[in-house]
Amino acid sequence: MNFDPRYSGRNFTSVGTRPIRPDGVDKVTGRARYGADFNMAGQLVGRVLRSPHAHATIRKIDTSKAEKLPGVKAVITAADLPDLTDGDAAMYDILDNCMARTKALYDGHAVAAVAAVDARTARQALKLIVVDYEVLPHVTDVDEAMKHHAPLINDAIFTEGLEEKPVKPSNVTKRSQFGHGDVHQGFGHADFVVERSFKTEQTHQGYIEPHACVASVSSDGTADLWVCTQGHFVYRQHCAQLLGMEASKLRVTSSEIGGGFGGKTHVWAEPVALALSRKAGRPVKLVMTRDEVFRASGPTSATSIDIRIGARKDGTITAAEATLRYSCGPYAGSWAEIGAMTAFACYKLDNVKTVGYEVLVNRPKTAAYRAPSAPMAAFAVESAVDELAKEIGMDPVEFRIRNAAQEGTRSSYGPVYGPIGIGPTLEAARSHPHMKAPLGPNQGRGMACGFWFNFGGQTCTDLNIGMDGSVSLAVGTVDVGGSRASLSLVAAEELGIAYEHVKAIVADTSSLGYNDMTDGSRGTFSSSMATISAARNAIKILRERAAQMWDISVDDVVWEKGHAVARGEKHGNLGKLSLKEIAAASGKTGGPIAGHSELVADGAGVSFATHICDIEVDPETGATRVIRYTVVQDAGKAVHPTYVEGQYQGGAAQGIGWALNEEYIYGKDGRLQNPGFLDYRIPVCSDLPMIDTQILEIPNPNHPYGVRGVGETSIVPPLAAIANAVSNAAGVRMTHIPMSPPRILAAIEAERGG
Amino acid sequence: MVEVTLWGALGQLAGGQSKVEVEAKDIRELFRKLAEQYPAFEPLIDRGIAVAIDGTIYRDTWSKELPQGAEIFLMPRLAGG
Amino acid sequence: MRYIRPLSIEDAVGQLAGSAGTAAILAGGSDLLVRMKGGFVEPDLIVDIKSIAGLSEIRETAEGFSIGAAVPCAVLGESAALKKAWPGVVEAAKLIGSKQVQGRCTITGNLCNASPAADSVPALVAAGARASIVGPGGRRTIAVASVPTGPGKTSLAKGEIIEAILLDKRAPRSGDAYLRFIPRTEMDIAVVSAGVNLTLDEHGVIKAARVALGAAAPTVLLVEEAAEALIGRKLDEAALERLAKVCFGACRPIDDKRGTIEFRRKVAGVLARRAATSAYARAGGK
Amino acid sequence: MAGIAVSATINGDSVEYLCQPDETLLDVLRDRLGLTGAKEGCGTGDCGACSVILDNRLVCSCLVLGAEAEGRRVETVEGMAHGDKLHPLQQKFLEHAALQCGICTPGFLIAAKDLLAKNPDPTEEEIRFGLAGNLCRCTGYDKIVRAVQDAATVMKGA
Repeated sequence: MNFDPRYSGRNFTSVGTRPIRPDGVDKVTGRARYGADFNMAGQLVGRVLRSPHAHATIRKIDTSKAEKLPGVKAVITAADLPDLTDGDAAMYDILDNCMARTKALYDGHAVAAVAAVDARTARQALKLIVVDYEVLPHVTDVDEAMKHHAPLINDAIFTEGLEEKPVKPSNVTKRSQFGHGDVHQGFGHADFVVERSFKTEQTHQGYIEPHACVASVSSDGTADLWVCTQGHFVYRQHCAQLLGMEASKLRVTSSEIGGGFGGKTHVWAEPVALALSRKAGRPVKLVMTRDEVFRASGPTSATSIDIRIGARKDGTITAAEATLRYSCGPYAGSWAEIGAMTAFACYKLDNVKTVGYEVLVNRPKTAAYRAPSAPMAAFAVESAVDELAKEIGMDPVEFRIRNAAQEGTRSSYGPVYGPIGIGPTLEAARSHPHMKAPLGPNQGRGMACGFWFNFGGQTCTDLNIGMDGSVSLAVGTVDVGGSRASLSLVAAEELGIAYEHVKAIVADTSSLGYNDMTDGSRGTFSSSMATISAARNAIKILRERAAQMWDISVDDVVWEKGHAVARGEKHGNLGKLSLKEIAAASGKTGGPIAGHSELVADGAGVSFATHICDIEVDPETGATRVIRYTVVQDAGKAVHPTYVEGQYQGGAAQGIGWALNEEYIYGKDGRLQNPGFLDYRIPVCSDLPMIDTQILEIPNPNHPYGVRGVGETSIVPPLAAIANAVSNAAGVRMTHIPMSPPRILAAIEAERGG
Repeated sequence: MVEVTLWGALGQLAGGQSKVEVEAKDIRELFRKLAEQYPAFEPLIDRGIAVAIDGTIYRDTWSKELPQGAEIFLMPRLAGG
Repeated sequence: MRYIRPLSIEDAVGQLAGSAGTAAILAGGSDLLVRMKGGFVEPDLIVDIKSIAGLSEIRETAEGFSIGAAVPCAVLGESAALKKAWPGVVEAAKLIGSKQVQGRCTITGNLCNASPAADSVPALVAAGARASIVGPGGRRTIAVASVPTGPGKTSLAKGEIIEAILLDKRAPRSGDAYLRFIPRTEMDIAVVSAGVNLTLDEHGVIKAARVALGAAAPTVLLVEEAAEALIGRKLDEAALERLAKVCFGACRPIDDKRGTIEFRRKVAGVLARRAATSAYARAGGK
Repeated sequence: MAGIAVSATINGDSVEYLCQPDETLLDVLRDRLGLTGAKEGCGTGDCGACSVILDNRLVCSCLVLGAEAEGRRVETVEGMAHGDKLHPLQQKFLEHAALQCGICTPGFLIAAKDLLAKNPDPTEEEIRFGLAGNLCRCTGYDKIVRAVQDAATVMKGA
């Protein structure tokens, strides 16, 4: 049956309500099992030896002493993970990142691993492994890495995307360009031009749960992997490929996940745990320490961005240009490309040009972090937009409204927009009471907009109706923040039954077809589409069974509010059959009733948000305090509004941390100096005010209920909104994120001293 | 025949053109024809290309039809968080 | 590795003095366990002093207060008498770590950890606190300021244990205060800090003053010149300006992941001024 | 290395276990007693996910040695509900959706329980500072603070 994903417009019964989530009780009683909460009989403890050098050739690894230590059951190096990637460059990078092959490319890069009977023995074994390094010059700063004399991280990299093929290798892996019109001409029409350079430091997703897995490989080549991940099907594919297994022989079960935000979309420890288990012949549990999470998982890019925007006196932007340099870690990526696409996406521009450079540095391999690459670009652009408004003498909200993209606008990344929500979020922000709240001394207000694409993707869902009429829903998209509640609401809505009768679970990779991972704000968007489709397939069967029970044609049976209803004059006396009644009879009418769906959810619909915040700055110390914060964002349709609010608030809080205090600090030796929550300072409860939210609902035309993804966009505006507020409070333009107190105080002093 | 707009990097591989004409009824055929006409595209198609049809971005629906006169825009396939 | 829980201070001292390898004293454990977790220390002997009689008590005596080495900082905040007499010491102790850490950490441990950024130490030094030490050679009492000798180093000899921190009985018209700068509102290590202890005469003129800075030098810094800037005056704007300037000049901080030299110097002055204002008000100055 | 024999009361039950001298109370709870409600987010006392109450004091169980629990009372999240009746804090966390991923939730519940035991009528600021030792990366704390406020109201009325 062909599924029609178009928005139909309907009145909702379940969708839009706020019931308690199905996994809630387990999570408040300590019963829910996360990555490290699972154990297998006879399991060993795995631990990883990591490079203390930012850049070094590995001459030799001697594991003999470690192997002889009593209690050590396996020691592995890159030799135990042979290259089976068959020319797939991206997979080779993943393999090399899991276990360094010829060079250690960053402080924390895995070089060997052990499995032993207990943690103490494993720790001792690591100390007995002798690695002979030849230390090489390193580079950790994105701008330094682009200089021609910079240490070369990979001499096989020649910059892609240049007019002429380069003859010398470079740390710049790719140049990309977007835009339209003629910026040179556009700047010619401008009365005011703002030109500035910005920098943002590297940040980490900062999920509270470290990476953890338990791997068990049997001698017959089958394996089980229990792991915290945003995508167990993707992990299965990657692990199977790297270990030379058939995917179907590796069953991956996703644990409850203690936060991901993009950071649990890559494999790091999992192939290592499987390789250890394969060698030891026993299950291996591998849990990263917090130090390892910071040093050796996947933070976001550090960036350096130049912006130039010109406008006429009347407030019309005539041209906009950006050059964006994003660090990728030591492996090729496309992070600047995304920044270049999103930078000016909020605006209607006749002349726009963005250029991105992907830059290799001796830092961990960059991974996605909530709307990856967009917050940094938005920080630079929205700061410059604010400054331009000021120069023209226009209110910053009015200036943005005047230049906001709308339906029919050619986006800065290429295509023409359909119906979009940037205008409405700006209008809502303009009339929000926050805008009129009084400001005290040393307080400033700032606002900014943000854009994110949102994804859909491959999705597979099973809906089974029990004999008692209750419904089990098995989905393959990992629930990172309440999607089992929203999907249960959707199933209840479509079937016309109560939410309480639906129980949603995340199924393992052997129980369901492939699902993309929970990224790109796709969890609820795509799985709700698949759930609707599965429910409709089940309804078709329910109607057939009702038709059998009544002995009439299925064409005369319709589904209304959880009941089969007979239509037509002849059947006027048949009344209704409830889902429960049909389910009870199912054994005699053809067996179990189920609905299945496999689809590609596409047309996720782009997402916009506008944030407003008030910041107080202590002019004597540069300390900041967030006084008020408001998020306005389009959700298409909020399936479970409380969890939508939660996404808005959580993204804002992460953005606040990024804007004010979070950063990777590298020493001159290329080693990370703050790999812990003490000095990598994520916001604590007393740092934040209540975060006000306003959900707009502009239906997505490509989803039956109008749903859009909501998870990521909320982290895009905060960096800029806070920078604008600090600028208004302290009278200085901040161009370096995070705006830590020393940076703010230095800027204030520079302004005072001239 | 549909007109397809290429993004920067793709345009360079097509000899500096920003738009190309292709005879294709859906995304699958579009990618096949593009790979035939421009063999240099193949690794990029393998890596992932998204297609925006009248502003809606399709990353995976290769069966999606390409309506006559629609604006068809090729974009890099992105990662999310 | 051995873990022991002696019941007397003599036994503890004997065990420490007689231990062959590395030995560590465990009171609150909020520094020791972190260092063990990070693999920085692997003691052969852990001596848990919490079961030693008297070490978990705050005693008020004719001379003042004796705060046992195993008293968690949370308990300091619950002692009304101590809070009234030495509010600056208590507020400094209450700033160490989170509520969770407060239930465990001790000011003695904070002192012996010998971090230049320790929160309670500048307040204790400003208060003129002393440490009562028991060792193989008997008891001795030294100024708190002479316990830390450099980052991570103390003047304690092998086998010596600080039994208690001693604070004097409060003179009338006295007040102390401690302030630190951290980027967040909680959970951080001080970037720089200031403790100020004042005693006034009946006219509100400062007759005794001690000013100590934290995270401004390898060990806590008692700034004599700052005290001189205050003594003999009321706390007017000129005195405050002079105080800030002296503190700015007295700092010998470093650039590190938590702050720059320039930032620490400036903020040291700001904090000293603010702490002095608060101490002055607590002493009844107007 | 010989194990240390420890007797403690955990969630009201007498428990005996053997542990190594460098083993933390968190390790003991999770790996020896199967009480995995307390989580290890950092192992250094910076995140509060392993919070437990030890003789009426809120502590990070990662900063307590297993051996130190001898003769003491330990309360973990597993002991908060009475039978099938949730503690008001647990109920309010559910109603307010004060959890997204839920990894920090056990620590927050224990810390909030300790907070309300000592201060039954806290202001928003007191709640925020009282819970500052517990990191949450998902919620922005808004709904957590509201849940604690609501639970305080309910508990006062009870």
